[in-house]
Amino acid sequence: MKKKLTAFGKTIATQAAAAENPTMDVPIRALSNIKYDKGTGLITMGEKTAKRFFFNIAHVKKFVQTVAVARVSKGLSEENKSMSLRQVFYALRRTLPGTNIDIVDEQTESDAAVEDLELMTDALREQLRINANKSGSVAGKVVIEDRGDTIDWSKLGSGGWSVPSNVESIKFKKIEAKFVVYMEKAAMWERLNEDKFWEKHNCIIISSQGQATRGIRRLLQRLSTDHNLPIYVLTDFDPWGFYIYSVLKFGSISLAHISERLAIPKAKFLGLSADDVERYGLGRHKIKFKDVDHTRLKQIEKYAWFKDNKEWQRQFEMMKKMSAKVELDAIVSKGISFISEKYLPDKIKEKDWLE
Amino acid sequence: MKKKLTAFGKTIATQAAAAENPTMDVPIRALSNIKYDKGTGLITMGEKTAKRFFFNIAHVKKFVQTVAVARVSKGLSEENKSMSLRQVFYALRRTLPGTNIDIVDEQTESDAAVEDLELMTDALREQLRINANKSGSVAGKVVIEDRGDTIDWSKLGSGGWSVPSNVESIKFKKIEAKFVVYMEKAAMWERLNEDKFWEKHNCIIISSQGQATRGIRRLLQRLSTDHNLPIYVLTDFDPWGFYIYSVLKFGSISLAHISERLAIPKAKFLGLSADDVERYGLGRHKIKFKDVDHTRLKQIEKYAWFKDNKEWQRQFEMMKKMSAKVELDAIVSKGISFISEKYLPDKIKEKDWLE
Amino acid sequence: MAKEATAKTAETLAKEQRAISVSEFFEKNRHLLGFDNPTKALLTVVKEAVDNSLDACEEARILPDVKVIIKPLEENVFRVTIEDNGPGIVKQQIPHIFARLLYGSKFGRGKQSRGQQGIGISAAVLYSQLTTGKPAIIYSKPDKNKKTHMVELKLDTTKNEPKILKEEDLEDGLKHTGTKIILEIQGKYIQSKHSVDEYMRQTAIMNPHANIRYENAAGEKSDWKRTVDKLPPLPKEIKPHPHGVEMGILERMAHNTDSRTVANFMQNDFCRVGSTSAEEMCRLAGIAPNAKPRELTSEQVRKLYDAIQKVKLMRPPTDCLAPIGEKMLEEGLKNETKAEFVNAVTRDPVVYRGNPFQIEAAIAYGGDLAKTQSGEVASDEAVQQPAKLIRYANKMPLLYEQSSCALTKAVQGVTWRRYGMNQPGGGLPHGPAVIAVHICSTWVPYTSEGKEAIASYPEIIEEIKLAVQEVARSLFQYVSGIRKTEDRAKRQKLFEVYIPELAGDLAHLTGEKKEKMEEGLKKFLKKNVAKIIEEGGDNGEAAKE
Amino acid sequence: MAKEATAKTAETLAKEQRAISVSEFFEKNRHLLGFDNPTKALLTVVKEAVDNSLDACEEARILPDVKVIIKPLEENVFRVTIEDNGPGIVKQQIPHIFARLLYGSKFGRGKQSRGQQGIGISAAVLYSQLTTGKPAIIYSKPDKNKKTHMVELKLDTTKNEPKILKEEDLEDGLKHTGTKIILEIQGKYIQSKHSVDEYMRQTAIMNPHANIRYENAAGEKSDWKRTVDKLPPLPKEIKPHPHGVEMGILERMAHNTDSRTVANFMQNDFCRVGSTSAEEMCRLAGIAPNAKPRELTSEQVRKLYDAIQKVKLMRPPTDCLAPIGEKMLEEGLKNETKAEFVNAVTRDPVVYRGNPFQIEAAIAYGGDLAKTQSGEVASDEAVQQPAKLIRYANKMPLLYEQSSCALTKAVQGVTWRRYGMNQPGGGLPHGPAVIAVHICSTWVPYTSEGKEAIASYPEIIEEIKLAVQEVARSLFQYVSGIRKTEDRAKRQKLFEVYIPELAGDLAHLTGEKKEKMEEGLKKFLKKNVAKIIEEGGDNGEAAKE
Repeated sequence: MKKKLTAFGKTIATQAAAAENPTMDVPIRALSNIKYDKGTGLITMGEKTAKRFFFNIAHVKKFVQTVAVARVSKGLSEENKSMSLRQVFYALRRTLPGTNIDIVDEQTESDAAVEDLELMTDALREQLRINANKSGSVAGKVVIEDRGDTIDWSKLGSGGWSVPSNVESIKFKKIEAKFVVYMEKAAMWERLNEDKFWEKHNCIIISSQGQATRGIRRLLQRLSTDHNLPIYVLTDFDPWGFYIYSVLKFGSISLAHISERLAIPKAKFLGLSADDVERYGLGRHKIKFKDVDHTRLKQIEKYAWFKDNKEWQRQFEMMKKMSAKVELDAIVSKGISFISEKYLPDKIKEKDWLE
Repeated sequence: MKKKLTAFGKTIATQAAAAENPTMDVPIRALSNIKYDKGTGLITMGEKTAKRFFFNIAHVKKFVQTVAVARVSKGLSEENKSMSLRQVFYALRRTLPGTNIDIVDEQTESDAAVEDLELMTDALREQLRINANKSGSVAGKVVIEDRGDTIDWSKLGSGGWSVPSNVESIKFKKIEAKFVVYMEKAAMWERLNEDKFWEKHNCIIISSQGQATRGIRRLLQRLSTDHNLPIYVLTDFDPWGFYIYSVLKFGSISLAHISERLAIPKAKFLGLSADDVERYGLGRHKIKFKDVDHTRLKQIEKYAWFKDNKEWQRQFEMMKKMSAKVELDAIVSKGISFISEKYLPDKIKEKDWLE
Repeated sequence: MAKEATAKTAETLAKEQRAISVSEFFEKNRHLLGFDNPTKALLTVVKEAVDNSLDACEEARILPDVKVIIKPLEENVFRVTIEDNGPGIVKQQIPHIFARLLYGSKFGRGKQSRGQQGIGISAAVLYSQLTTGKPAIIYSKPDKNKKTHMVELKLDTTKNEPKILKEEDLEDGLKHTGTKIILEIQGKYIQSKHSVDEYMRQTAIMNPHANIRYENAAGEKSDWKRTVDKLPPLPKEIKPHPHGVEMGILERMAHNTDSRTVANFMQNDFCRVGSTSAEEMCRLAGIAPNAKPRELTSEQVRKLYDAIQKVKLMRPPTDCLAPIGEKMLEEGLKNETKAEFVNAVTRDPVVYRGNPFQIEAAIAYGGDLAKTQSGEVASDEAVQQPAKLIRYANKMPLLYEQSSCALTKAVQGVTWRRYGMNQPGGGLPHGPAVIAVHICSTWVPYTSEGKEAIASYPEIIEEIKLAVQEVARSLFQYVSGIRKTEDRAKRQKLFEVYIPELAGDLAHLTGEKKEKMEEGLKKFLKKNVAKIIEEGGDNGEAAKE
Repeated sequence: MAKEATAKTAETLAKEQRAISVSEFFEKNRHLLGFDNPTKALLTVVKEAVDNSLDACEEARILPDVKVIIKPLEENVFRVTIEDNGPGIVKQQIPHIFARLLYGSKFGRGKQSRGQQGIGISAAVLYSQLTTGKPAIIYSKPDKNKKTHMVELKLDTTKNEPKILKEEDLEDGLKHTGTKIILEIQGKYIQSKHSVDEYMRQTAIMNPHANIRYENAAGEKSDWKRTVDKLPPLPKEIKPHPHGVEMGILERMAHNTDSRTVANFMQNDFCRVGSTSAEEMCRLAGIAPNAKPRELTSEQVRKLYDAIQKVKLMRPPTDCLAPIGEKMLEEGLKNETKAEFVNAVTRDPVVYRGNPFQIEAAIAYGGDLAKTQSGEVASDEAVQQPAKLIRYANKMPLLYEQSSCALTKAVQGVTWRRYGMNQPGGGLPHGPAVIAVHICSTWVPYTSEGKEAIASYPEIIEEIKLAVQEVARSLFQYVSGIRKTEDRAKRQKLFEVYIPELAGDLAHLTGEKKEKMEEGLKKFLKKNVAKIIEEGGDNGEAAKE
C-alpha cells in the first residue's frame, strides 16, 4: 500500500519539479459513469475520468486535499494504525499561513478526497487504513482468529462479538454454520440470540442498527463469496428496508468502484414483503407514508436492477397501494418468539424469498 | 418478579370484583417530585403519588395500558424471554371490538406505562424483561460468565464484546483491570483498542454511540459499585457531552426512581474540558454553537448538582464565552495515538479530572 | 399634429383657466363613484336605485315592494329596470334628482339614510349615457288617481344640468304610486361574492319588511317575500352636536344663521346646548351673548370654537338612528340562510367625534349552512371553511374592500377560540356560519366615495367587537349544549368497551375469573354513570393528572 | 330636541331637495382629496403648492427657485409658506385659482402636468380655513417692474366662490416675479417615510434643474442646489385619440364642435384622423361625411362610435410627454444619494387605452448608501436591507400606498437574483440601493383621488419591468466588474499560498525535496499567471467538474 501511495505522489512531484501543471486523472463518480452489469449482478463503474489540475481555480482545493489524504494515509501505513473518517478530517485540518483558508472546511470534503484516492490507487478504504463506523453484533457457529485472538462466536453469551469497522484481517478458522441471517435491528438480533436460533438452525446471525456498515458488508461478502453461505436479509417493510437490501446485494452508487468487494449478489430478501404483511395479518400495524417515503420508493423502483424484475415491481406496486410501512418488530404481536419459531423456519423451508 | 406482577393485578382485580372503582397509586415522575440528594450524590424521586382511577375519563386509557403492560411482562417472565420497548408497543396493540380505539396509538404511551409499572412494582425495567437499545463494545482485562459462556474481554481481537441491552445476569469471574475508560465514540474506542491501551494500562475500555444505553450504565455501575473501579468518562467538549456525564454520574430525571441502580456517583470527567481545549491547542477546531446548544447549556448549568459546583460552573462559563464546541476526535490533529500515549496517561497521572 | 409648446406668461396662463363642471370632473373620475370596472358598474347602478327606493318607501311609511330586472341586450350591455311602490317624485323634481350631480335631500342633514350625498343615481345616469349614449327613462306616479309621468333625460355635463329629450303623461303607466327607472349600460354580469345576486340576497336579509323581486341576467327569478309586516321606525333628524363641528363650519353656520344673538345661535342651531351652556360659551370666548352672530370676526369664531370644547355637554340624542332591530335581523337572516341557529343583538347607540352610531350583529350557524350544494350534510372538514361575513352600513350591503373594512377587522379581532370556533391565522372564524354586522349612523365614515368600507375608528371597532362577542357567546352556549349530549353518549360507550379489556387482562394476570370482574365493573358503572360521564371521573384532584 | 319624524309624500320630499355645492361636498369628504389625517394633510398642502410652482415655472420656461417653510405655531398648528420665482398670477385670477374648487387650466387637456384636476390648491385653502379659520394669504408678482399684489381670501363653501377679505398692492413684496402662498393649518409633523422631508428629498431628485430650499418644522434647513442648467422640454398638448374616447364624450364633443361636417369634426377634433380615415368612419357608420355634427342623433353617434373602433389608426403622438431624461435623472439621484453607481433609462413612449405614457427608471448603488449613519462602511449584513423604492408620477413623488401601486408590483416582479441581488420572499431586492421609477402620461391612472398609487394595467407593469431590468442589468455589469478585479487578486494569492502546502505534502509522500517542487510550481505560476487567473484554469473541459 505504501508503494502505491508513493507512486501516486511521485507522478505529481515530477510534474511539479519540471514546472508543469501537476495533474491527476480522477474516475468520475457520477450516476452517468455507473452501470448495472447483468452478468455479475453488480453495480459497476465506467471508464470515464476527469483531469484534475493544480493550477485551476476550480480544482486546486480538491487537488491539495487529495494529496493531503495520501500523505495521512501513508503515515498510517508506516505506523500500522488506522483512523475513522472523522479523525482523518481533523488530521487534515490546518489553516494556510497568512490566510483564513483551511485545507478542509467540512468532513464531506475529506470524505470525497478519500474516495478519490481509493479510486486512483485502486485500494479499499480499509487498505488506506481509514475506517468507517463501527456497529453491529454477530453470533453463530463460527470460530475466527483476529489479532492473535481465537474467538468462538458461539461462546459469547447474550452480547455476541462486536463487529469492528475493519474486518480485512480476520481469519475464519472453522465454519459450521450453513447460512447467515442479517437484520437491520439489534432488538431482533437479541430476540434470535435469546432463542438460540443460530444454535438450533446452525447458522450465523448478524445485526447492525439501520444501514449496514462497511465492516458488516465485508463480513457478509466474505461469508457469501469465500465460504459460499446463503445470506438472508431481514428488514422492515418500507422503502428504506428495500434500499438496505439493494445496497447489500447490488452495491451502492457512491461505492460502485468497489462493488465486487462489497456487494453480495447471492443475498436473498427474506422479508418483510407485502405478502408477509398479508399472510401474517400485520396490516393493522401500518404506519402511513410521508412524502419522503413516496419519493424514496419512486427512486428505488426505477433502479436498473429492479426495473425489469417483475417480482420486485409487484412489491413496489403493493407498497404504493398500501401507502404505508410495517416494521419488522410488529411481528411480535403474533407471539414473542414467532419470528424464530415460525416465521424464519417456514420462510427458509418454503424458499419464500425475493432476489 | 412474577409474584410482584400478580400482586399488582390482585389489588385491582379485587376492587373490580367488589364493584368498586379500581385504582392504583402512581408515583409522580415530574420535575417537582425529583430531588438531588447531596449525601448520596444522586437524583432521587420524592414521595408524591397520584391516584389513577379506572372510572375516570382522563385516566381510563392509561389505566388499561398499565395493566396491559403488566400482563405482557408476566408473559415474558413465564416464557423466560425479553422484549424491546418497540416490541412491547406492538405486543400491546389491539383494536377494541366495535370501535376504532386502540389500546396504544404511540410508543410513547407504552413507554410511559412501562415506567409507571417499574415504579409501582419497584422493579428495574430489565427485571420486567423489557430491554432498551443494544449498543456499544467493551475490551479489557476481565473475564465474565454469561449464559453459560465464559468470555475473556481481553481475547476478542479488534471487535470486542458487544454489550447486550441487559447485563443483569452476567457474572464477573476475574477482574485484573484497575480502572475503566468510558467514551461516547466508537471510533475512539477502536483507536484505544488498536493501541492496546487496556493492555498497557491494565484497564477496561467501553464505548457506546452517543448517550450511554441502560446496559452500559448498569455495566459501569456494577464495575464501580461492586468492584470499586474508578470510572473515567471521555466526551466531546459540548453541552451534550456534559449531559452524558451528568446522566452517568447523577442519574436522569426521567429515571430518577432507579438512580441508585443506574447512577455512578464516583464517575470522573476526564475531558474534553475547556482547559484541555486550551492546553492542547484545539481552539482552531471549534464548531460554532447553534441556538439549541446555548439552550442546552443554560439548562445544564442550572442543575441542582452543578449549581454549587464552582469547577463545573467555571467550565460552563468558559464554554459560554467560547460559544463553540470541540469534538474529542479533534485530538487526532496532535498525532494519531496522542490520545492513548499522552492525553490519557497524563490526565490520569495528574488527576486532572472534574467530578 | 400637436400644438407647439411655447413659454407662457401669467397673462397667457390666465386665459387658459376655466371653471370645471362637477359632472365633467366625475365623468373623468368615475371610479370615485363606484364605476371602476364593468362588473362593479352594474352593481353600483342597481344599488343606487334600490337604496333610493327603500329610503323613499320608508320615509313615506309604505311597506316596500321593489322589483329589479337585469336584461342582457348584447355582449356586455344590459337594460336595468328598478321599480318601487314608493311615494313617487313630483314632476318638476325628476330632472334634478336624476340628472344633476350633487342634488338631493339627504346631504349632511343629521339623519340616518342609505344615500347620503345626492350623487349616486345621477352618477348612474351619467355612466349610462357615457357608455351606451342612451337616455334614462323615468316613470313616476305620486298620486295613484292621476296619470303616470314619463321622462327621457340626459345629463349635460358641461353645465351639470338635466336635458329632457321627451316628456309625457301616460294613462297606462304604473299601477300604483311609485317610481320606475330604466337605464341601459355597459357592464359585466358575474355570479360571485361581488355580484348583483349577492347584493340582492344581502339586501333581502336586512329588509325582511320588503317584498323583493329580482330577475338576474341569466333569467333566473328570485322572490323574497315580506316576513315582517311592520316598517322599522323612522329615524329622526338632529341638529349637529357642537363637539363634532369644525371651525370652518362653525364660522359658516354663524354667518348664515337666522338667530339674532350668539347665545340663541348656539341654542337653536345645535343640539344639547341650553341657555346656561350657551352663556358659559360666550363668557369663555369673551363675546357678548347678545352679539350678532353674522358679525363675528374670524378671530371671535376661533375663540368661540375653543370655548365650546371647554364646556361639558350631554352626548347627542340617538333617536336619529334607526337600527333594524334584533327580531327583524334574526328573521331576515334565518329566512335567507335556513340556518339551525340564529342570534342577533342591537347595541345601545354610542358617539364618535360628535356623531352618534349604533352597531348590530347577528350570527347564523348550521342547518343548510352545514350542507353541501346537493343538500347532504357536509363532512366536518368541508364545513371548516371561513365563515361568511356580510357587512352593512345604514342597511346597505357592502360588497367590496372587505379586508380593509373596520367591520371585518373587528370581527377578526374577536378571539374566536374562546367561543369554540377555529381561527387559523387570526382571520375570520372557520365553521358553517354567516356573520352579519351593521353600523348605522348619521354620518357613516366610509374610507372612500365608493362607500365600500368603513374607516377604522377605535370607538367603532370596539363597539362591533362587543356586539359580535355577544352573539358569539350565545352561539357557543348553543353548540356546547349539543356537544355535551354527544360527548356523554361517547363516554359511556368508552367505558363499556374498556371493561371487558381490563377484566381480560386482569384475569390473565391473576388467574381469576374474567366474568366476575366484568360484572363488578359493569355494576359500578351503572350505579355511578351520571357522575362518571358528567364530571369525567371520581375525584377532582387526581383528574388533573 | 330632535324633529318629530312623520311619513313623507312626494310633495314634502320635493321641498327638501336642494343643490349641494361641490365645496360642501368636499368639505365633508375631504379624505378624498388627501386630507385624511393631520400628518397627511400637512404633506398634501405642501405638495399641492410645490406642484403648482414647478408646473408654472416650467410652462413659463423659468428655471425654478422654490422655497418651503413649515413653522410650528402651537401644538399641531403650522404656518406653511411656499414661494416660487414663476410667472405669477394675474390679479383677477388669484381668487378663482386659490378659492374655487374645480377651476384650473390643466383639466383633461391632453398634456402632461403635475396637477390634473384644478382642485388641489383650493382644497388646501378649504382645509386651512376649516381647521384654523384663517384665510389664505397670496402674494403674486407677474411683472418684475410692477408692485406685488397681496390678497387674503377664503372659500365660501355654500357657493363654491372666493371671498376676498383684504387686497392691496405692496411696494416691498416679492423681489422677482412669482407667487407666494401662506396657509395656517392643523397638521402633524413627523419624520418618516411619509413625511414632508421625504417628499422634498424626492422632489429634489426629480428636479435637478430647480433650486429648492426647505426649512422643516424642527427648524432644520435643507438646500438643494440646481445641478442642471437646462429646463426639461415642455410637453405639447394633443387632441384626444379616437380609440380612447367613450360614447358619451363623443356625443358631447360632436354637439359642441366648431366643425361644420362630421368628416371635418373627426379630423379637427381628434388626432391621427386624416381625410381617408374620416370618410371611412362615416361610410361604416352610414352617415354622410358632410352631415352636421351638431345634428347627429344619439343613434348616429352610437354608430359612429362603433365605426371608429373598426378603423385602423396610428397610435397617438407622444411628444405630449415630458420625461425628465436619463441624464437629469442620474444627476438628481447621484446628487441626493451620493451613491457610487447611478444609472437611468428613459423608455420610448407607449399607449394604454388611447393614452400615451412613458416610463423612466433609475438605480443608485453603493457609496453613501453602503455606509452607516456615522459614515462608516457598513457590514455586508447591515446593507442587506430592502432597497429603497421611490415612485413618481408626472414628476411628483408618491409617498403613500406603496404596496398596492403598480410601480411597486412591477419592481417586485423583476427576478432580481438574475442581476445578482437577493430578493427574499419575492419582494423588493435587498442591498445598498435606491430604485426610482417614473411614469409620465397625459392621464395617469391613479387608484384614488388622493393620487397615491398607480392602477395595475398590464401594459404599464410590463413597461416598468423592462425599464427596471435595463438599469438592473447595467448595475449587475458594474458590480460584477468590481468583483472580477477583486477576484483576480484573490486567485493569485490563493495559488501562492497553496504551492508550499502541496510541495510539503509531496515531499512527505515521496521523500523528495520540497524546495525543488516549490520552485517548479512558482515558475509555472509566474509564466502562466494571466491564463490561470483569467480563465480560472488550464483547460475548458475538465474545469466543469
